Amino acid sequence: MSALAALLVRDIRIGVRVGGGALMGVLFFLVVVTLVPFAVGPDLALLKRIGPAILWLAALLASLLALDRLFAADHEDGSLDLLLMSRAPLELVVAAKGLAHWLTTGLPLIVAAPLIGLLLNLDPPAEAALVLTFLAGTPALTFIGLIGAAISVALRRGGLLLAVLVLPLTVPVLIFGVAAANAAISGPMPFGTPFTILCALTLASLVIGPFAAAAALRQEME
Amino acid sequence: MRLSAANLACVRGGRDVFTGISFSVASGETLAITGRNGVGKSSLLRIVAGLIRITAGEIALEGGDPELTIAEQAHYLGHQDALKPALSVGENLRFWTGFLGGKATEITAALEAAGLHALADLPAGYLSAGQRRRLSIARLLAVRRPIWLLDEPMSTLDAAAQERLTGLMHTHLAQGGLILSATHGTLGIGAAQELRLGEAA
Amino acid sequence: MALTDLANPSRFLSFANRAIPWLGGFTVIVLAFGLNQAMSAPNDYQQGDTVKIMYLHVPSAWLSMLAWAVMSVAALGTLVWRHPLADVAAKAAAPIGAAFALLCLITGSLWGRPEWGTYWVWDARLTSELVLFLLYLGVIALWRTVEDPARAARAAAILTLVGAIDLPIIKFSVVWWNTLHQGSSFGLTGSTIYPTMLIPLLIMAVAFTLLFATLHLAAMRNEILRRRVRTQRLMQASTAN
Amino acid sequence: METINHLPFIVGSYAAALIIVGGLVAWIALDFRAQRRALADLELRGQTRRSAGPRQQRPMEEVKEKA
Repeated sequence: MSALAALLVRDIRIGVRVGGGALMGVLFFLVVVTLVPFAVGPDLALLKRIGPAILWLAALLASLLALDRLFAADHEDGSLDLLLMSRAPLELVVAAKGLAHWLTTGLPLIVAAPLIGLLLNLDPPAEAALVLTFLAGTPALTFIGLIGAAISVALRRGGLLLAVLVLPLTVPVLIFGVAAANAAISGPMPFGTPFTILCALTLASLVIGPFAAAAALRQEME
Repeated sequence: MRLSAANLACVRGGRDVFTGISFSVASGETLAITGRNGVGKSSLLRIVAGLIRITAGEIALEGGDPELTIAEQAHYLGHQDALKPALSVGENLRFWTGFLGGKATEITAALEAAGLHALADLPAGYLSAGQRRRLSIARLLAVRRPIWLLDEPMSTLDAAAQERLTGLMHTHLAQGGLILSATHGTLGIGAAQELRLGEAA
Repeated sequence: MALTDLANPSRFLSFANRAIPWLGGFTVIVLAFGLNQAMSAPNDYQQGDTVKIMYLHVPSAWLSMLAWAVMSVAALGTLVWRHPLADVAAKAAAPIGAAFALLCLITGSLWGRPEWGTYWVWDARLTSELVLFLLYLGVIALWRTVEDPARAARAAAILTLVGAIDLPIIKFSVVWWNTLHQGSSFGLTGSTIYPTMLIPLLIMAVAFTLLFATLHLAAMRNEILRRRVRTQRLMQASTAN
Repeated sequence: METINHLPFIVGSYAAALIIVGGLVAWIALDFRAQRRALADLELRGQTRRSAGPRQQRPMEEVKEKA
């Protein structure tokens, strides 16, 4: 267990140090959201209606952004070899890295979301619903992304491939995340139904992600 | 403790790198793996480390911990140093010690033995190639593992540091450890078996 | 002391050490006077007492642009003369500029709320300030990503100069985009400013400029010290063998 | 009646200014202290390093004797 704690602490440290990507995700999120009104026009009623969708799309892109370095950096400097030789199960090692990544890139998104929501004229209940769906849904994005990061670990254009591989897999999370946020804002569906499905998707990805990523890493090493 | 391999073969990318390799190393012994570039010295070490799947043959360890695999009882010192430039020298070593299950009390002694004690607070990114190598070696000292798998351990080290590493290897052997090392030159260890790859086995 | 003497980091440090307390004290006095004037200024007959927010909003907007101008001049110093002090000046100005751009956005939305009934409207002025804020964050991210300060300085200098050229274009585009979508466009300072409000505003602008000078000087001093720490550590690593 | 309505926004603005400017000042002051401490620490270390120069050689000599 202490091995995993050590890994978690190390990855968080690297994320927040100079050169780390922790705040880059939030910045990307902010820029993407800011660009949307320039494309669709500053109509506040329209922005309010599509606000949750914009924020979810931006969060999806932002949380994938830093993922390509997750295993690739460890692969390049030889750390991955030692992680593979670990006495701790590789699935848990992968999960610890995923958790560290979510804490450094997913969590800041959730903190920033209400502020950025103000730009899209979301009112407090809508903001609360959005934060709740982010909290429930962004771990799924990270843990599905783990699979892509593991598959593309040794590839030159890994980042692009990662996005192409992972984005289709995140479709269900996007559907139910936005549906839950919209349900809380305008109905007609109750918030609970899509939100429960979103939570289920996250729980499933918390299990499937590390197993698939660990399998991919083992194959990659052949 | 005895590590032995019988009739190992390695196929990489559809090419036979080597076939029919056998060796046997006991506690206190060193196996020097030599040969031209590309004969599979690194691959052989990675096979023992469990990082490449065995194509044919088998590896066995007698007298080790039956609960653990060979890789889990081994240290692997590859070409890369497994260090993060953003973390300090001390933080890097502390992480690997924590991750590999060593005791935090060993860290200071390991840094001292590697001659890096004065640099403990510096970012690892500031170190020279030789210093990084020594920090990587400090990992082997901070956590006890009976099997050392060293891939060209002397590269990038200067004469003084090479001598120091030789001393550390002697200590490890005296404590009942065993060493497999890929090398171009000599290891400076008197009684080493030599496994020459790339010649008719 | 001649201006060229300041180009030497050690001389600059001793100058900064002496200047910062005086400059800081002067800033506090002018700021206190400006705030006093602002508080006792009459209210605007249209906007009521929310016009008090103007005394923060407008000087913040001014500083956020001044900081970019300082960074642009420093960027020229970096690219043309390759002077390390220019790198230091550019790096030190970025967080301060970002902070005042943020303050401008916050005060703008708090001012807008009673006027528009919502915290944020994609008003041309606020929107270009938001883009400026994002550019600041980009520059800061760049400084944080490149470990070697000399390399980071050149990259940041190029970005800063491109930004300086692009900012008026952004401003123009945003205004055009905004007028294209008539209806959601509100002016913040629609009414003419009377002298009774203009004088406190000018004093506040001077106070904020002094505040910027103090903070910038102090941040530059920090940056010089940080580089000394870095070089000494690098030396330590290379001599430790 | 309008006056009372607007007061929170004015107070909020000035509070935001206080927090942001105060934060800047605090950050710069703390950074200054940290850098000065790091420099003092390095100087201290530099002195001990110089005086302990010969001692650093010792581990290598021990190794030589063993070999």
